[in-house]
Amino acid sequence: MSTAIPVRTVCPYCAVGCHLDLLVENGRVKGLEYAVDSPVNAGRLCAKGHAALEILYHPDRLQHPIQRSPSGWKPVSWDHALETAAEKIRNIVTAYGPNALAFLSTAKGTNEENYLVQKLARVVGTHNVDHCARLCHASTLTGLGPMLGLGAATNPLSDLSQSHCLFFVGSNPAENHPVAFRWVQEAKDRGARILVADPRRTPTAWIADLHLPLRPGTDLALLAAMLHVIFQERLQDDAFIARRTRGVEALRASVKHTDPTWAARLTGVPARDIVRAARMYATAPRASLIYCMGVTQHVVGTETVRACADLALVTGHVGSLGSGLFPVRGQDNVQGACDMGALSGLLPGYRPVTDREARAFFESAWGLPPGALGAAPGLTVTEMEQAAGRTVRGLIAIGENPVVTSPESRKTRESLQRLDFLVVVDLFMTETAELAHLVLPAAAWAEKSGSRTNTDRRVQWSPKAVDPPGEARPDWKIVIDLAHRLGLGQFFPYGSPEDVLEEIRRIVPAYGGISAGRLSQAAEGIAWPCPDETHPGTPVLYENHFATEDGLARLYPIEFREPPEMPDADFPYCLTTGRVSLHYNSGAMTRRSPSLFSRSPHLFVEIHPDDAAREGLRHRDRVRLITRRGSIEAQAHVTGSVCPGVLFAPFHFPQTNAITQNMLDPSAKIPEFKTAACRLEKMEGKGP
Amino acid sequence: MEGTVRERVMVRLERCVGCRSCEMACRVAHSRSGILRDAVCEEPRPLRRIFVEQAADSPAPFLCRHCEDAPCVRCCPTGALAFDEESRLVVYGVERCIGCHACVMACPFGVIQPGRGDGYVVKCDRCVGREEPACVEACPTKALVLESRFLSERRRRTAIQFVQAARGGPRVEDMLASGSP
Amino acid sequence: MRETPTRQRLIIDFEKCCGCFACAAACPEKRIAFSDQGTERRFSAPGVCSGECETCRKVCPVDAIVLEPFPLEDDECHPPALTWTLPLVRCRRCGEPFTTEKIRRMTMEKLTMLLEAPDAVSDWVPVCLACRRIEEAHRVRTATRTLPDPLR
Amino acid sequence: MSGFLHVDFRRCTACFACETACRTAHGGGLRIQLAFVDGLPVPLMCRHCEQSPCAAVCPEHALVWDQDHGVTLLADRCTRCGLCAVACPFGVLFVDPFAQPSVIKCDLCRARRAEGKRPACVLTCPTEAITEEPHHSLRRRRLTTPVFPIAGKPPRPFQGGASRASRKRNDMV
Repeated sequence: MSTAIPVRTVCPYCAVGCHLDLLVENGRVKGLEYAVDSPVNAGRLCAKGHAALEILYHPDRLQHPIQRSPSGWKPVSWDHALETAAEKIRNIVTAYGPNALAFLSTAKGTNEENYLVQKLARVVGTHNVDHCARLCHASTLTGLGPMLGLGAATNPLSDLSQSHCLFFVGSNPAENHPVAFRWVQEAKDRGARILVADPRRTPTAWIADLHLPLRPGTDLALLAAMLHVIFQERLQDDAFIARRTRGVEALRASVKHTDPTWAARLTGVPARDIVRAARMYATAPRASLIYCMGVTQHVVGTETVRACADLALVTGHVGSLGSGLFPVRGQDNVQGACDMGALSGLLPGYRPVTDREARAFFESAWGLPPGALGAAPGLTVTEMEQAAGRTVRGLIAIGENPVVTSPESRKTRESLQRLDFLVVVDLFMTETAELAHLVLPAAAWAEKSGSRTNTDRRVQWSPKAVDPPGEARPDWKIVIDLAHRLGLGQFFPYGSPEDVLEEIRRIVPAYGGISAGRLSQAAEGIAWPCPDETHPGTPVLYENHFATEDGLARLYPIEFREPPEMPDADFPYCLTTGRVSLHYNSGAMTRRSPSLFSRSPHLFVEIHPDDAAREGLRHRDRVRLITRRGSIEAQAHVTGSVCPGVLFAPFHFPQTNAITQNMLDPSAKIPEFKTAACRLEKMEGKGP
Repeated sequence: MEGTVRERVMVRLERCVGCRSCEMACRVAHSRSGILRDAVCEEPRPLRRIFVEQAADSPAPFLCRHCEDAPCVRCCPTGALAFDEESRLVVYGVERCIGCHACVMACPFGVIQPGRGDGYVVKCDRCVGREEPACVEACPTKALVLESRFLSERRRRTAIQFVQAARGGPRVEDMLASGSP
Repeated sequence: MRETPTRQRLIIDFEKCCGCFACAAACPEKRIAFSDQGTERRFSAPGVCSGECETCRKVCPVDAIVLEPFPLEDDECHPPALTWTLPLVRCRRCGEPFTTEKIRRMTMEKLTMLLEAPDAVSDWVPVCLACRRIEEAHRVRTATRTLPDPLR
Repeated sequence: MSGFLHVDFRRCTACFACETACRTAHGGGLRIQLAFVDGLPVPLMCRHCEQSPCAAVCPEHALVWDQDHGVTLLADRCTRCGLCAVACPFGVLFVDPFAQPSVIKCDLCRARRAEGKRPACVLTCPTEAITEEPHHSLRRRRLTTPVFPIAGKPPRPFQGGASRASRKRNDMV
């Protein structure tokens, strides 16, 4: 065997945190080896995990900083790039004040990088720092926070195999978290019942004992009806409710009239199935409720998340082995980015910006003068884009691609072009980078070390395997250098990610015992909260009390609201968007990985055979989708796996989000990605 | 194959105690020597066609049900497995078999297994040479019985329950709902 | 290859040749070529070839190639290059040409001899590779009743 | 090792891990492919038939079957004539006369197994749809088949009720 040494890294794609060993030989990654002894994935990898190497040495990787000039992109040195960035930022702050700046951190970065970005923003004087969790699980934070105390998964993913009933609401782990699906399959092998509520027959629904194909945007009605059945047939866990929750009467009153027949009319799911689903979930000795984008990406996202939590609490299926509530996070470190406070309204450790002691604590911890931190929350991702060019003059986007991921991308593109100064730090020349004034090359996941947190709160250390290509630098180094150039060097005395983690441990109580040394020993990482060095971590949350002030979970009443844009005469179909197993979020990495792109090269739209027949469409025909916000072209996929009247398109391609809605959830500010009234138009000629 | 219909083996789950005598008898019946003393040291070891599994807290024997519209028959690319109308059994023709194991993967009960030298796959052939299959003979608690006896037995017991109910015993619906066989 | 003292003349029995790739693949100097155009496979081979090499004759599964020594001096009458074509057969399901008629017949005969079951063999040989995979997947799914019916 | 890979396609979630793992392990070539029927996947690879049609039509007898390695290609005898590809009932054997290797088909990851590793697709399949050991997979299928047809009585999760001894004996098939 050659002298290649295996370096165990964490896969850069989804939030399961699979391990893969990179074979490194004299500074280059020669190949990939399976981490057979890893307790997380036991050597398993999905298609994206295998393709992770293809972006490391991709020819399009940005190798050196480039600056926009009249004659096109001009390569510049790092000093020149950082100097212009610092100077432009200083001008903006002096001219318009610190709140004219906005920072976009990345869920693909490590905990340390997210901590540094939000610290730089707050040290400069603004809370305008956000990241793409705003577009995925923001409603989990605003929904679960006040109810259970923390907006995170309550059990480790491996716990799913201990449940007798698994209820998936708007979640498709078979496709988006393939390796974690082994626990679900193991549960089914042991006789567990699988319930799936999803408008599509997704791979998760293939093995479901009961699939509830509900109309997009009506999850709230389904959950309300299930709660109605549970209360009516006295299937709730009265002991658990009395001992551990409060506010059950308001909930009981709110679901008094939401019987299954009412829900059947709204959701299109037969009432009999709703009753069976409620009984299956409630009577199972141990049951888990798993929800994802299908629940959170709505205008009623926060209420739907609360309905899920109500259902889990009322039936006592929280806080014990095999019984848990799982908001499945999408990206590899979106949980960590939220923990680190890269959110406009939250400081590290989920301490709200409006809380005076929290601000005082951070001002003293960071050595800022008292009153330096503003009291009002900053702008969220969607608000930043709307304010760009008006109140926001400068935007620093690290590893983010809002032109593809934000709704109404045409408006996003226009507003970003109005900015005085836009810096993008990324691996490739993404659609957003093309609009930037300055593009800095970043290091990929295997070219920087740092800690990342999975969807089940396990913090894992991913060491640096090789050096970045050309002059690319890790994000944490870029942020520290920029801070020094801005004269804020004394707030950023760090030499390596390990130093940053030491500060994080002091500031965020939940990460107290998570040191770099302990992490590299822990085979499957340490699950926060881990208050001190000796604490083994808490895989299962809320075993005896909740993280609220009085330790009790708070039940919220449910009131159903229709999705904002219902299908009507001239837009008869409901378009919903989502993920596919071969691509990843904005597609910046997966559309450049040959093994993935070759298998799924086109933007497609799934159409029910009856709808296709009515529109005169055949499989692979070119078709145009038109909504009130624009139109896109796609390839028609005629399949029986969507409900009649529902269309599905993945959002990994730049065009999709040109036609999605920009209505926001009032408290979570998360856009309504999942429903949009849409019309189909046949185009001549066969699809490619 | 004489043309008479050969009855299938049926299982009375409530009687099975998991002693696996049927497995032993099946191996011996399909061993080259046909007697236990020699079968034990034959190489390759004779394979069983019946599998007793511990399913949901009680043992249950699994054997080929000779389905009339069998997945194994439908998925065989060369037609080596066929449903024989006269004997109403699924019969395996090794000369047409290419050993692609499609049937092993398709059988929903997992009772067709790869053979070791005695044919490419091995499946219950309802003891071709015998009137009463080896497993039925060997079962101490009569959990494995032939089709006719099983059905007549079941009809008789249900009739008794109806008569008891008529005389004011437990109502039939309660018994059926409670799932007692 | 230097011009060796003896040369050989290729004589190919166009009736016997089944249109496989053996000779084209084996020829060290790649002088035998083939290409599929429309529903025909067009072969081309040199009329005369170098001295001792007998690769193509040895590899041909149906022994359709005969090599005769060819006097060196007689260089006025160069035997012409050989070109011949074989009809391709179309896949029963998708109509794409995928192999020659002779290869299909040869395969059918050999497999029927192997399995003594002409009807069994006849349902996969006339189908192209991609369609065989689709038909196998369909057969397996219909056999186990796991074909999906569209959501109502 | 039983000389073939048992595929339980009902467990397959179409995540393409096997295709990409196989490509990584062999450096190219589609030795395992997902065929789709109305959107549902069926993983297809060489079945290593014992009385294999491909071996029967091979003029040079370059394809041989044996218990541990299934149908293997003897590269030195192969003349790359392509007759085996036409004979394969499942269309999972490809011959490209001018490429190297020219016969592309599943070899049960012979190189990996020589180093004591498991085949790439078996190791990386998240739901263990592909296994080397058919008896394990068949036993699991028996355990997950609804045994009790009595209405409304779901099989309670298998708690391993049998004593360790009887289960041990049961494994020694």
